[in-house]
Amino acid sequence: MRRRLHRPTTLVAAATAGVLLLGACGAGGRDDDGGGGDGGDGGGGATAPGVTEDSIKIGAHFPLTGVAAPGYNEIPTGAKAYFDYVNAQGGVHGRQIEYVVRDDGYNPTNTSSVTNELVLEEEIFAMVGGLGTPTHSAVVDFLNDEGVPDFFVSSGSLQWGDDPEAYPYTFGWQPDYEIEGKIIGQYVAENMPDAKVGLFLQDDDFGDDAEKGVRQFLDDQVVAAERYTSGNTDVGPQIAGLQAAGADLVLSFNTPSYTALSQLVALRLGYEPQWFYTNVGSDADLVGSLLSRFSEGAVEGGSSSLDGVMTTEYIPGVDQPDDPWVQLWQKVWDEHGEKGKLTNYRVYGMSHAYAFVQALQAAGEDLTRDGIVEAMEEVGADLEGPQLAPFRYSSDSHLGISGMRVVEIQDGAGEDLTPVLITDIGDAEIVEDDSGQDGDAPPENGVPEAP
Amino acid sequence: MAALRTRASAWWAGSILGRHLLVALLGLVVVVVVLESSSDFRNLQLASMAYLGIAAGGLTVLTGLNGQISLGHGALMAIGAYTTALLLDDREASTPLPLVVLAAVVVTLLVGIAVGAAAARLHGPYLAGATLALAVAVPGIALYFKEQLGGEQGLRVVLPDIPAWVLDLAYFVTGQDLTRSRYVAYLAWLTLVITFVLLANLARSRVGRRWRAVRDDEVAAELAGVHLGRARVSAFVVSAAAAGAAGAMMALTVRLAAPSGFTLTLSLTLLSAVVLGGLGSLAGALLGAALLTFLPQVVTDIGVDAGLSDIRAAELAPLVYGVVMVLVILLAPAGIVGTVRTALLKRRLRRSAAAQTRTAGTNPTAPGTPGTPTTDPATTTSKGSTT
Amino acid sequence: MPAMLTVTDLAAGYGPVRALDGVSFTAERGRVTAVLGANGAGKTTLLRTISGLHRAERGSVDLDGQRLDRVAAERMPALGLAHVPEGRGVITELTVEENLRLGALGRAGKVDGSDLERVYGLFPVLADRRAATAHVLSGGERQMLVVGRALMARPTTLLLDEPSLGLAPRIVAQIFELLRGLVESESLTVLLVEQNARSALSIAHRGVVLNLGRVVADDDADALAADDQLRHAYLGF
Amino acid sequence: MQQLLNTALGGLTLGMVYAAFALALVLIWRSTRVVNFAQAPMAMVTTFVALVIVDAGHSYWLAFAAALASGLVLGAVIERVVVRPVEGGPEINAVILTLGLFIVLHALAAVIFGNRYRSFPAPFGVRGIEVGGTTIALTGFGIFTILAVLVTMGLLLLLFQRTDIGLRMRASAFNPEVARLLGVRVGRMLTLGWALASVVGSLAGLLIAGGSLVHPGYMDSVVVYGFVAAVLGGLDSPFGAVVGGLLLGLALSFVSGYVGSQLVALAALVILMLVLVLRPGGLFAQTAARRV
Repeated sequence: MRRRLHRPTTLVAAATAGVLLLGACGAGGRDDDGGGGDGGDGGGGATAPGVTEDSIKIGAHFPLTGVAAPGYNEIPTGAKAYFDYVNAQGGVHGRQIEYVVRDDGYNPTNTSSVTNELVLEEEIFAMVGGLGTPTHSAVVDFLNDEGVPDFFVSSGSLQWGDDPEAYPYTFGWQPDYEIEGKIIGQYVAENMPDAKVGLFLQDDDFGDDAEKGVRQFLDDQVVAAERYTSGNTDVGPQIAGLQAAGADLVLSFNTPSYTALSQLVALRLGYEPQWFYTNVGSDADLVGSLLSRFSEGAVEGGSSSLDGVMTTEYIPGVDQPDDPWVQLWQKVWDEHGEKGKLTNYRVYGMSHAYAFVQALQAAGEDLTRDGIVEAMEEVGADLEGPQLAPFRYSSDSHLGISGMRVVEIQDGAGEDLTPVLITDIGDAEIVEDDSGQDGDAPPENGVPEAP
Repeated sequence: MAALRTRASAWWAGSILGRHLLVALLGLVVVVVVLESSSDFRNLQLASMAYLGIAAGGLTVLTGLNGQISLGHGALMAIGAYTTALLLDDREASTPLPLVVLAAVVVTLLVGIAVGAAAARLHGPYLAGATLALAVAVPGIALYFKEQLGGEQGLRVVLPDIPAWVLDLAYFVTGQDLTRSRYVAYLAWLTLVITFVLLANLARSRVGRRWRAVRDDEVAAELAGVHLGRARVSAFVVSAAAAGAAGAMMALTVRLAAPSGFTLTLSLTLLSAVVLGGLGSLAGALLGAALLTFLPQVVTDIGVDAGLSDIRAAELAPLVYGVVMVLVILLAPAGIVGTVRTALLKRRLRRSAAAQTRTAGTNPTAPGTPGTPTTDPATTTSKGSTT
Repeated sequence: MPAMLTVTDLAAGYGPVRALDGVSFTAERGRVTAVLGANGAGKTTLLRTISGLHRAERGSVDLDGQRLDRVAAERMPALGLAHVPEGRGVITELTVEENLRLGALGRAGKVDGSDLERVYGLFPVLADRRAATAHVLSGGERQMLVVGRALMARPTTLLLDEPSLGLAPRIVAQIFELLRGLVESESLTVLLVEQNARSALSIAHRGVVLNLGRVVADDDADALAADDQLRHAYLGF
Repeated sequence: MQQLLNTALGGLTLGMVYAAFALALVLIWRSTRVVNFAQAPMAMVTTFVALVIVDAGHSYWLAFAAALASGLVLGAVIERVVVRPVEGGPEINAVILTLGLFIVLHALAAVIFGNRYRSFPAPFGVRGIEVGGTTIALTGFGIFTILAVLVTMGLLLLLFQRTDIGLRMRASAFNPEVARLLGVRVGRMLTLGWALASVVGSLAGLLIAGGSLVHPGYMDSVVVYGFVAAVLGGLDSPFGAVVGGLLLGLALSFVSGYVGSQLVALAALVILMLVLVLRPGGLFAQTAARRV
């Protein structure tokens, strides 16, 4: 390595100038837009950024590459298929939806930069379905400062809706981890009061919020709580810890791949507790296909490999092909999807795309950023859709779906153990849902009306 | 202390410092012109380029001038970023921004002393292995001390309000209101210019000569009275301090310090920026940073324009980036700046050779061929010989 | 005596530096030819160029009727040419016996135990330490090892680079004595590069003196040793 | 007690894989003085080759053999085409080159094989073995893993110590110029070294994948810990690589089980620094360590 620093500053200056000019040229191509994407003031009927007579541009950040990409990268393909489906039906109020997805590799630094690009350069009207807690944390302030509607964050963290004053433009979508923890906790406390409960938690807000919810009901019954770090695929030591503590019921708050991994490790350890996976981790179809490979009958083939496992359910998935919603998704996927089959990740993407289309309908023809937020606060709780329980949207809460039911997986599909239960964060009681969301069906053409 | 001495000696050789300051001033003017004429998005992109550039600048000093490889500079940036985040946890945080940055630098510098002292005895791949472990270990600390460091979600960074005088000054100079994005970009570039002036002066000073001496030939350096350990540690510390400043700027730009922002990828990215641009050259570091900032987006856009789906286009970016890395190493191993310099030098030599009559026995490439490793017949004989 | 190795107008260099500039000479079969000269005269480059480690820019090398100057270094042992590089030629990480075995791998034909026994017979010190890692050997033992290893290939021609370098005079004498014996018993052709001209000429039949890449003298060893002017100018004794 | 045993057994199995991977790195380092960061994605690619064959309905063992064979070819091709020009050059160029390869192979695998989790079959049971009524965390496949790595090491030892080709390879690695003078075709030996190392790497990949999930990034943590293990043992010592791998596998398993899985990487750093501060050339640095 015989290099030397040779007259550095002169060259630095030259390079700096060159690079900066490059940047300047890039920027110079744009029209003077008078202050960027400040659509937040929503001045009297003026067209919002990203909205024209016949189009609406929206964006999202997802991990499309890297370690977090497997699985999650399917969500935007589902959403895109549904938006294409809606566009084929004429769009919303005559506007075609243009859906721009950017890769952040699950790295908050990248999320920040692609969100800047989406908001400032692409001038999207709204962010729809941005995925991940740490990633979205990096941009939630920016989106709210800029007044960009930040809908349906793909993460169950509480911060996407428990404080609408701090983040007036941000809305959650899926049931937050805390209420899932509460519903699971109460179910176990009532039905399995003697169980020695072990917790298997992902070491982030997912595990933390869920643990908080579970412990409201089960604090005495918990004998061990083990945490795994996402990305470290060796969960042997954690499962061995649960086994050593004598847990006979394991509540697992983890992603699907870790469901498969924990099942494999349990086999290795000869550990056979009752498993209770969170909704996130219980994609029976996916886990089953993952587990189906293991030979010598050590694991039963197909999606039945999770039989007997308990979980929760808040939207119908591909294990219920007769559900009218799933039939709609299948049709959408067949007509507009990429190659590959319909998966629960794609169903998830379509479900929140459906909710967004409905939000657009509710916001009316004069689409503004503040307008759609107001509309969501007013009528958001009445949104139709595949979700089994209604959204909690109001001016006091931007949290998403309010509840779920507990099911046991049999033959790869869930069998109901409870009716749909709803609740809210904190001390809110858990009650049966009477909204009738469960059991509804999509409209004939598959495109929602304003609620 | 070393820095003080350097500063003093640089003053003596006033012309060097003067020249560096002049160039820095020019650079600042360019920065103002460019930042004022570009959009908020470009401003933030340029801010990213600046913090990558600062860290790469520090790394190029370590690797290019002192010959130490670090695969762990991302971890050092994390320390700077977390320090910043801890000091700027709400809008009422009263610590002035320069102090925050200084604190980030000092904390990183202290860590740099510890790491550098341990690393000083290690060579080549052993150093690479130790720093690699550092790069993956540090994010784990943030996960473990969840209460203090925010765990996986990380710590929010609240950018303090822009001081009124800054707003006034900006308006006075440019006639435009200063947006927050542009403010951040100014901070980052100002830090970059200051860092680069300091690094450039250090490189030209006695300390810099010692670093190079150690890199070129340890035994000779030791015989010449250079304390090997001290030279190594000081190079590491200086480079860590730059990484700390870069981390602080990154925290301000991204407004978050989270473990997933400081994966191994970041460290490796920095190293590749340094090598792509041209090892040992600050200009190369800046160029590498520019490449890293702009290349992925450009490639993704091209992919989308060519009709690829979002996923495919996103997968294209790392592919192109990796291919560029491989090609630069194979075709232009001196990096972009090094290759350009050699080409320019060759042309100049050819021209002067044409002007002069050829004299036999002269050595056309001998005096100060920067950027290219000189092949010395004595050292090419065997790479695995024993001593 | 017929010529074994013929070098004609050989030129080579490192970039702009010219190390060999039109060197021509012959080494006769079964004789020791010493190549002498000061440091930097081009002696080592000459050997490296003959054995294909370094590329010739011009000229030719001929071994027993066969052109060598376009042949890769790794094919030389098969052609009967063994190059013993200076001092560092021992692979210190391998054992003594492994070093020796390695010597036999490059040549054509089957290797058998007799080669090893022959070398051990010539160098009994090596036999005692056959299982030891070579880095424990002394300088003299290392020199014996590289010579022994070269012999494993049953060469017709041996290129020896500075075998006396860094060795005590007693050891040098011992090694040269061995060489002389080998030349006589095996009718080896030896090209011996040496800075230590006095010792070299004591066993050489002929001497070639290089200076700055050119041949300045080429004569019988005795004649060279007797030429005071030459000795003072180039040979330093 | 059972937890202790199971954690240890888990660590042992994992340690064996780290050992194999570290061994692959050491083989390449010894022959070409290159730290091959692309080892993990190379192994990943060959694992996907095996997966394609299994998906096509062929037997596990055919896929296994095909993966090793493709590892051989991949290693040879990469050395010959891409790495050869940087051999003997500045160390950092080789580092960047293999990092570049790392990224390229990753991206290619995502494009060709898809970026999603897939299960990879195991030829033996993935259920723990029962001993006296309690199940211990050692599966049929775990035993296979340990045996496969041990057998590989034995074969490599035989190859290097007992065969002419092994002697040639060692000579080329230690002193390429002298080896050439002795008639060794050094270039071929280096290519062969990479090819063999790549086979060992592929084996590590197959063993980690067996009875578990694969995706393009599934080997990434192995490259870190494999490299740390190799450095721990001393990059020039195959024996050290094996010891380093086992040590690291065990230590990390215990840290993960009893302290916290977040600190696994930190533990690796601490262990590495402790060892390197005492012995800067690794545990099994040769006394005559060459200065590079």
